[in-house]
Amino acid sequence: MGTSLFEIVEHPIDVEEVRKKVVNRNAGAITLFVGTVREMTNGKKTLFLEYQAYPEMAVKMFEQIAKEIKERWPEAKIAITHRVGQLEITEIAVVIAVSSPHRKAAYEANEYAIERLKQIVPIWKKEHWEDGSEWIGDQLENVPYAEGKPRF
Amino acid sequence: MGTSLFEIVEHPIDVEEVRKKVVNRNAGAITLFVGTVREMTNGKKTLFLEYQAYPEMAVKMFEQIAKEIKERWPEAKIAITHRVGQLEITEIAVVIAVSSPHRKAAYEANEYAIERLKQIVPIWKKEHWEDGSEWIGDQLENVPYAEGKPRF
Amino acid sequence: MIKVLLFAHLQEAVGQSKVMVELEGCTVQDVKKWMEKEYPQLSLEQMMAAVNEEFVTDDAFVKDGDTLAFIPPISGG
Amino acid sequence: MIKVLLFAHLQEAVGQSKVMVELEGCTVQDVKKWMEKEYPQLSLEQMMAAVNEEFVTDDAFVKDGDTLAFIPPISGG
Repeated sequence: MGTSLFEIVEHPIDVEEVRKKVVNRNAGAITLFVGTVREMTNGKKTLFLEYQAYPEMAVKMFEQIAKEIKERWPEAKIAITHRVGQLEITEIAVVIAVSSPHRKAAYEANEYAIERLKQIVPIWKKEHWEDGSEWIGDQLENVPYAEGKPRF
Repeated sequence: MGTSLFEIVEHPIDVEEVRKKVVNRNAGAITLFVGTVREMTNGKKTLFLEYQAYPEMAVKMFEQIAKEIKERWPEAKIAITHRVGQLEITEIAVVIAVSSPHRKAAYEANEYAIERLKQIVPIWKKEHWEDGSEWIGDQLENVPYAEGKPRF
Repeated sequence: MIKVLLFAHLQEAVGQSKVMVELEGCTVQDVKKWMEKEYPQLSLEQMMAAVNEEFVTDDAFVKDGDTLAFIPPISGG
Repeated sequence: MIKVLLFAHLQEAVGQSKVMVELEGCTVQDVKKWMEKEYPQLSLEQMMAAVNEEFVTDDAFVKDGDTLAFIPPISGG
């Protein structure tokens, strides 16, 4: 794993390595979001997941999210790593780490980052269920962007 | 470190060990709060901190927080470890890990836990500044419980 | 030449992740139409697009050497 | 005998973390008064109390064998 704040990786994510990127002497709080592969969704059983990314653009979008966070929470510092490839149940797909002098900003900026990630970062998930597989979003052909087109 | 969900420890906290206590197959989200020792507070420089706990009661209060969380977010699972003794700048005082099928509950329950921890868990911090030291709370003699007496 | 990148179900529909398109002085909309003619299994009408890794609208111009990516609904995280 | 536990600045003021008090059939309020008489440097009037690790109010009864802790304003986290 590198030392860059924003990464798309093909290997398991080391949570501590992401956290350490945001440690600093004036942070009193670090929040981490760890997105993991869940087995059951609406009664349907997932066997494993497959993530694909447009890596160059994904990293640019992570940087845009960081810029938006800097405008809203100037003292917050953020690092994001997203994994691609095949992931098993309970494995980690994404880690978002935010440090801040005070905890409120650390929670808010972290939640903001995952919401924006789901809107503007070009990463796709293919669900492999017991009875078939599907790229998520695929079935929404008539309403292709559930939360509206990405703001950009 | 033990396998208990709620601990007061005298050694450095391993964040991953706390996180792993809440991993489960139906969690899609894990949030972590990591409270660290900050150098500057209102322009005053901290050299190091000292934490003291009433450990038996602290663990009971952690369990009460878990019970309150179970009532509000039935699917969330929580683990808390707080360190006592002398801590240096950037060292970790507390880790709160919450897993949940969906992320909103994981953020909300985590923030609820740290707010309640600061109200009802008997742990005290002594600040060692460049120009002296003081148990925090000590100086508030006329308003001893800043956020009101603990609800219990 | 415009480099067109395909992801997720679009990539599977076409059977490749990259298509080189011999158009110039055109818009994203023009490339969408060209792609749908070439690959009738594709439906790009409502698909988001990015030129050189920036989101754009369908009336954006694409020039020789640009990379145009079609971005299906995102499902990362 | 009631075991009284002191923490933080209270512990430093008294110079010990535990005091055995020979009272029985009394309230938390009675113990506070006894402690303030014994240790004039203490000010316990607004101090929270816990009996056997549960928060209680000043009118709670304390009996032989109980552990009574005075809980200064909390500053953990």
